[in-house]
Amino acid sequence: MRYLPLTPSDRQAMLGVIGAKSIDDLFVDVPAQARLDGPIQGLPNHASEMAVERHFSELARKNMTASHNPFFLGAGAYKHHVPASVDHIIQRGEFLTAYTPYQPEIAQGTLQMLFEFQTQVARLFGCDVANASMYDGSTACWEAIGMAGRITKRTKALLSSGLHPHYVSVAKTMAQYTGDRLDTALPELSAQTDSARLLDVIDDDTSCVVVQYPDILGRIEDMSAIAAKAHAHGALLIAVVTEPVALGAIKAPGEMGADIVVGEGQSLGVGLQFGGPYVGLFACKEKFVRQMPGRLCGETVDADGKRGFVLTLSTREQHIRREKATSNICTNSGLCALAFSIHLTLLGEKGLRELASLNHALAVQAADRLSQIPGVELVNDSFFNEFTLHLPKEARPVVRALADRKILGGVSLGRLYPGADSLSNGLLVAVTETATSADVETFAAALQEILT
Amino acid sequence: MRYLPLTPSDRQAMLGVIGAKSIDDLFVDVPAQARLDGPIQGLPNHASEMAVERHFSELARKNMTASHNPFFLGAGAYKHHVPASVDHIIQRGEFLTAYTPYQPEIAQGTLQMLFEFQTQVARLFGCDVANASMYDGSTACWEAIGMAGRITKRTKALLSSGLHPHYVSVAKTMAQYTGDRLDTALPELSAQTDSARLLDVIDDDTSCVVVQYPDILGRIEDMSAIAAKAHAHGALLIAVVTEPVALGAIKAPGEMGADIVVGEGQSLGVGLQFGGPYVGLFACKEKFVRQMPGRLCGETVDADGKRGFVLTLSTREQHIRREKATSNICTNSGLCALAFSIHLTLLGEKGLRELASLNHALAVQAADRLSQIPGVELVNDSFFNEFTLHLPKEARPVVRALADRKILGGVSLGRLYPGADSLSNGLLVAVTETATSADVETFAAALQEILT
Amino acid sequence: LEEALIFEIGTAGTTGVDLAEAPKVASRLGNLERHRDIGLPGLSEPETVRHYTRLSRQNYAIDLGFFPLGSCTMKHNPRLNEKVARMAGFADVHPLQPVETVQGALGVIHELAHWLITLTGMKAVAMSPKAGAHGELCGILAIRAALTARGDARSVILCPESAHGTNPATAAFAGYAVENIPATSEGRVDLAALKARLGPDVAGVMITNPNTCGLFERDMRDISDAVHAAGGYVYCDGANFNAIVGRVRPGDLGIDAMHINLHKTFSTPHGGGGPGSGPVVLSAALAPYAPLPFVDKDGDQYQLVEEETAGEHHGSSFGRMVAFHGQMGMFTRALAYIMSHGADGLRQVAEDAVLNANYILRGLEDVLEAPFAHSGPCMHEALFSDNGLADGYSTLDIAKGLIDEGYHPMTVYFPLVVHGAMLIEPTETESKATLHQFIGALRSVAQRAKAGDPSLKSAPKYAPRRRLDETQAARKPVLVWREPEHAVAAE
Amino acid sequence: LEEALIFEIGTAGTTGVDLAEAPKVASRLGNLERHRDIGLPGLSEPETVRHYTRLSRQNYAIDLGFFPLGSCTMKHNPRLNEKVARMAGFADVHPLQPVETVQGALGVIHELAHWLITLTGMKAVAMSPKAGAHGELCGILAIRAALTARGDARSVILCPESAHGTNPATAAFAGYAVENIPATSEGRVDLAALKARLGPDVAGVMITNPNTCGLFERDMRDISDAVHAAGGYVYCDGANFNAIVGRVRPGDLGIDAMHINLHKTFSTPHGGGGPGSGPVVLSAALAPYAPLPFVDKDGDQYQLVEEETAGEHHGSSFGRMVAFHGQMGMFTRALAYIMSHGADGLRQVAEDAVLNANYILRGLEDVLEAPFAHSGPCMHEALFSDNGLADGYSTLDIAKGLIDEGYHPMTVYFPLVVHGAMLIEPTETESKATLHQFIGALRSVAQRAKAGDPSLKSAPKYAPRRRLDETQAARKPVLVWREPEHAVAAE
Repeated sequence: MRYLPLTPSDRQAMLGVIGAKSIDDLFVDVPAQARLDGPIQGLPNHASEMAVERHFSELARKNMTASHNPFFLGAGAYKHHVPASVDHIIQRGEFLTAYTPYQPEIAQGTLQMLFEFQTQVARLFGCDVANASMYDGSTACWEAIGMAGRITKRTKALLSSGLHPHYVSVAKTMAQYTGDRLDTALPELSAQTDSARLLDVIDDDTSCVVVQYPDILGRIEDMSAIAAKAHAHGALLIAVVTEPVALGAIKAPGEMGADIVVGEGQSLGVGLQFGGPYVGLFACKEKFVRQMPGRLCGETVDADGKRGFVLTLSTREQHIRREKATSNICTNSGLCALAFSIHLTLLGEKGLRELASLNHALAVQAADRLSQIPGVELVNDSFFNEFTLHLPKEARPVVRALADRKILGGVSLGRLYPGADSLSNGLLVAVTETATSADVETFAAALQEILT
Repeated sequence: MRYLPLTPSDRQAMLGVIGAKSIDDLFVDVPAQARLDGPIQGLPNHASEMAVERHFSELARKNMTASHNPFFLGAGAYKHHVPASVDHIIQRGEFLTAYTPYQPEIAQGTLQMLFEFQTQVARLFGCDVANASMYDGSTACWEAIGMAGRITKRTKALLSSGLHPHYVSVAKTMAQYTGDRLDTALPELSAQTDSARLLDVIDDDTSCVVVQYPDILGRIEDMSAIAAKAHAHGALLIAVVTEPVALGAIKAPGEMGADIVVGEGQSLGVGLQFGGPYVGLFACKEKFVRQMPGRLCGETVDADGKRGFVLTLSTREQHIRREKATSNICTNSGLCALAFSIHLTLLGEKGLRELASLNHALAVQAADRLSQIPGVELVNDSFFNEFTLHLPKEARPVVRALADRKILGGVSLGRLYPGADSLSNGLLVAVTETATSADVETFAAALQEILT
Repeated sequence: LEEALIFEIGTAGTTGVDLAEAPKVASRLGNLERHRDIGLPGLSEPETVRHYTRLSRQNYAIDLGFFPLGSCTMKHNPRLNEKVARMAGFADVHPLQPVETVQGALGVIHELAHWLITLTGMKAVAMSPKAGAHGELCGILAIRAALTARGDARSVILCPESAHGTNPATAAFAGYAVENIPATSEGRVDLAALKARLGPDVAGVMITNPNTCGLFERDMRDISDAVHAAGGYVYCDGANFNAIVGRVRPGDLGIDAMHINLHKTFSTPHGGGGPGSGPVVLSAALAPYAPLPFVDKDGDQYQLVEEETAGEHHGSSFGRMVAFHGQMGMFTRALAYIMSHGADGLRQVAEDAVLNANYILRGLEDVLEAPFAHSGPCMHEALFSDNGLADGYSTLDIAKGLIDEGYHPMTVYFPLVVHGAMLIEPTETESKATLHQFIGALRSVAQRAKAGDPSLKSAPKYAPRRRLDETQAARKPVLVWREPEHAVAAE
Repeated sequence: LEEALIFEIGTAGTTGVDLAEAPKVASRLGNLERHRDIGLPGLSEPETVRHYTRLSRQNYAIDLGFFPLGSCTMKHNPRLNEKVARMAGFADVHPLQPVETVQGALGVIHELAHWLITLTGMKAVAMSPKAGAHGELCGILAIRAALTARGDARSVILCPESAHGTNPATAAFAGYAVENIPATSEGRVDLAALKARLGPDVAGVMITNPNTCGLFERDMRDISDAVHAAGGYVYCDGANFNAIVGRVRPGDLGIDAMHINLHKTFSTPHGGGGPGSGPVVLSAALAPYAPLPFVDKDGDQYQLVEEETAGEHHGSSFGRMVAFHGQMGMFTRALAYIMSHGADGLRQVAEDAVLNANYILRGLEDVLEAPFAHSGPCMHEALFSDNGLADGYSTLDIAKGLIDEGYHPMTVYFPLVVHGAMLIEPTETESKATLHQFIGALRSVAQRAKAGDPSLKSAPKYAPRRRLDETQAARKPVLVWREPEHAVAAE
């Protein structure tokens, strides 16, 4: 077997050294009734690399890929073109097969990268500091709510109706156990968000207000007033960014007073990957740093006085604090953070701004084109690269009908909000630099045909 | 432009340091009438990575790939499964983007690998020594003929009719200019090779006899008698191996007395790649080493006495000897040699023998199945993983008809020997470990249908 | 050459990406156009590739050498798995595409689920947890949901002293008080003490088996029976499944929930700290509470059971743990690994892992104290203590000394039940020759620590950095780069 | 840690490949079954990956740092090109498939041919030569074929003293006598001397332009006219095309044939010494003699012109140079590179390459003698001599000293026309900051060589190896590994 270096004669020799007659002697502590005599039944034996590759090829061919079809899905996961050098670098064994950098002398590559990543994320979000990444945006969002609770010692969190429904679900799941109270609502298919509602209910029990920016329907709204009111009541503003490319075109949440900014970093470097692994981004004001969850990389010096980097503030973490830790998290999304950081380094300020402009311009053109279709209305006044259409009929079967024509035509709100009749005609359409005008035209023509 | 680090302000600053007013000042030596004022007309400007990738994707989709269709082509280029780790390793920047190892202190990676490669090739071919690779099998074959001429100081080379016709063509092209005389013939569609003819014509003018093993029709024949007769007349036996995997099952040419063994190494590690780059293998008896063309890597020690490797015997080469060099070659096929060497290391003796057994067994089964088709006859008595069928009609249109059914059903002798009527019904079929029994069945059924 | 930070070498005007020009449109950004600079440096592509290539060479990695990390299972990461995960049909598919367009992707999840269930002898598996600790949370939430469903609020989770820190942290997060279970002198759970503590307030126990001392919990079945009899559930930390895969099915030991670190047992790459993936297998008792979404098979078609469809046959789910469906990229890799080994190979994995660990134990026990070696063979990892080192010499010195010998240190100071613990896990993908060399190197370092060789105190000397000042880093944390206040003079 | 050879760590019984079991058949191997062992060691996959990963780290490479190699153009190798070359539609296609099934592959060849022809202003291009020297041979064979066709046997090829060694070697191979053309004190071809030598026995000249001193041959047009007037042809060694691409078309200079090193100007990776690719552009006079096969376009369909089809419209071809059609994998890479730059970007390539070289020339000419700097700017490379070094110190010492500074040495002792030559080509893909650092490092090493610093003699000290004994290697060549005669004692 190709991954196992021991030969039968090695095994014999080693058993001899150990003083065991057979391998079974080493499993003597397993209760007899739990010992299996041979390979587990009902499972195949080992397969050649060629056979495995062929099996996966066959499965892969059953999926409709984003690159080979007109593609307009978003809703928290965006298709962007990732430069080939990103994947090349993350596949270097020294990054791919390295361990968590607990031994900093031989992990400076990972550590310096994380320090650069933290700085990039903090700057992008307009915050003082950022951590070394979380599992994904949805768990980062929940961790931020928990962190706000620890800081404010309050348990009531107000969630904007524009927050991604999966993020809301994750928070609801967790809140069942922690005793947090969540105030949430369904979004409305209108150009306005529910910021009026939020402003109305912020009170002295509120730990935090959670606002997505741009929101689940693609709308962009100034969060400054919410920040001001929250701060006046001793509450925090948590901003959630699921499309970081937008921040090349619009103000950073930190500029508007957000205390914690979390996000999904998948857009840069990571790719769609059917939902994971992704990379959670987490940034905040400096004064809250000791309440942050997750790993942090910090600068220091070595015994020769040379600059170097280490994981730091680990007294917050589970392996030191055990049941008193700020989080049970033990893993970040290091390799995805690397991909994110490389992509952002390649883009730089100039490239990110150009990429954002390009996304926005193409989305504007597409929105105009699609809303020309009889019966189709554009819900948004404002948007970045994603917007909501109100269709004259239920959107979910329309999406399926488009798929039959090899068009991946957006995400129906029916999929995101099952059972919410008020939203079922909504279709979320994302347009990135990967969509050609021919793609838009194909999509528009098919949509018109399906709707009539 | 993404590959160019200089910014406009860098350029200005550097012109200042140089003391030039503009970039044109640096091109002052170009005659005015040859200077172009702007970008060359009729060519597009720079393109994004995404646009380039898309263009190639579109072109790639116009090709029928070997992996996704029943595939039976050989004739000097074989489809084998290459382990994923091979491609991973050759893409490491330290191998991929390294220079020719002229500075051995910082090129031990390439040099040790070449030393290992040379040893592997020499052992596989049953020879004393091997060089660090050639462009491909066809040029290696010609270089071997040239080398035999230098050793024997004779100019007449006898080429077996079983030598790949492209190899014969290359030799003919070169011989036009060197004054070598080549004695060659068309193969016959029979189980016997032309060794009787060759034995007959070896004489004291003969520099070498060139025999392919297995030959172009897949036949395997003992070369010992030819070697003996050649040696008796002071001539050399050059063996040509276009399918090195065969040597996991059959005797090495060196065992049968070959003085020089050359080959195409594409089968291991390299892949089909529409014909190139491939890797030429070149091995010989130790006594001829100073007449070898191409690079050689040798063992030595460094100033501390540690074992190390260097390019050696470069006094044979063009950069030292100029017009007196053994060859004008200045490049080997280093990265392909690395791929070959890794694949062979993964296989090892055990794996290569198993791979060869598997190829042969599948080929035997396929030959039996295909020759059951009415009117189809198996030409070969002996073969490794490739054999020749005699069809009841011209093979070339049959191959095209098979391609219309998405079956890549072998190489017609009409393609290899245009104009040779005696061969036009011949079809060369290669069967490797990548062909499933379903593939063979699909092929057989389609062939039968086309023939009736 | 030292590698500068991107902020020191990049500029805002440089980019390594070319883009098509944006069409001119009137912007609709809600009057929130960004005016301030972000402060992101750019590098051209050649500079970028070189920066990260050079950085990478400051790392140690499994591709470079042996990683004897107990409890962390650093094993070979096959490149086939990387290739498979990058097939467009998996890498380039959106999680919210209509299920009809992602049948192959759902098939991967379902096939992997089938393997995991069968290998563990359990009833169901929750695939979405994103890491081991996330999986622990999933298991504990399932226990909590099951107890809630029967109206039986309980408040305590029991953990052995030797547990991973994630265990108590997870239990605490789910609202439980955590109490320790003592260990026997043989490094195992004290069954009598456990039984004594069980009662109507105990929701369950969290056990690691094989445990973090590298020993199999001989009494596991009795533990499970006792916990069940007392109305609780048994959670098993699956970090050490590598030792028993294919030889023991946790379901046969009475376990109710166990996470599986795909990056440990099934070799998805650690990637310098993640991403991980932590599917949780569940017993029949807990299966009804598994989180959404999950994949089901209906005839030939795979279905994704989400919030809307769950009601019909999975109404007791405790909810959703993540956006989308989990770590697809890790599923493809793990499944490729599992299929490559097959049922026979996975059994061999456990055998070779245990054989290698015992080879190490035997090769070192005369120079390093092995506190539990007297009680029999270890499983997949060998545990040593710092007893017997010269005064002032510690496990840390041995660890740093190993770096100079060309190895990553073993796991140190864990588990807490042994003083100055050194936990060594060789895994099945190391050769006898590698183990032999490593034993020689560690013997030499251990002897220096016992002899009080002062040069050991300044190790590592041959690493990219000498010992780093972690105290300074924590006292005044510098977590982001800031422009030096006094700009350096121009070139 | 030293990395052993595979023969020292592998065994015949180990394999890193799993295969399906072979069906049982009666063998038909002509009674030539192999009985003797081959002697090939095998390694498991983990051992293999580690062996080659460790080996790779003994190499310097463009991904790690600057390669100032004159005449060898080591520039950034974009990973896009690697990705494109690996698309199944190109990598997984057999060269003898029916042309209907490889239209996209033929399209790549045809598109690249179009770019090469247009960029050079020539009539045709032979795509099949496998490297630069192979391309030279193609060009000289075309010249010979053209002369033969007009019944004008000629016997001499003229080369400048500064030519690459491949030039005379190639001409000799094609049966020509080689004669040198002297150079002027400005490092260029002596036009008067050349004209004086021309005559009915001269088949042609082989010129490198820009030449190997890094200078543009100002008289190129006059040289071409004179050669043509004398009935000969002009071959241009295209190794230095990087300096002029997009700014000068060789066809406008009267050149008849020029090879293009795709791995130099168009950035296909060197790969530690190959594979290269050397297409040859040809003037109208030589185009009819181009080798087979080549790609032609007939309406929408690409055709492959091979032996059988050539007769109709390409009957004068001098024949076939290789099996199959050339270096497809290099064509895809080069075309991706060319399209990425476009006509505007390629012009910028030449400008930046020349700008960078002049920046280096200016930064070093006060510490190293630059023999031709007085005559004006250089093109893409800067040439220095060893004049002025301390007694006993040579170019080699500077080269080895640079290694310790973290750089690959420049090209040394070439061209031969300058004593102790150092030829430095920065290329366009190096940043100003890199050049600045390099100039500083080389200045320091040069000053040590001028001062006679004895420590320089023992450089390199910080490389994987110290200076290697090349004499011993050549005196008694050890080209393959052999089992040590006395087996080492068992462990």
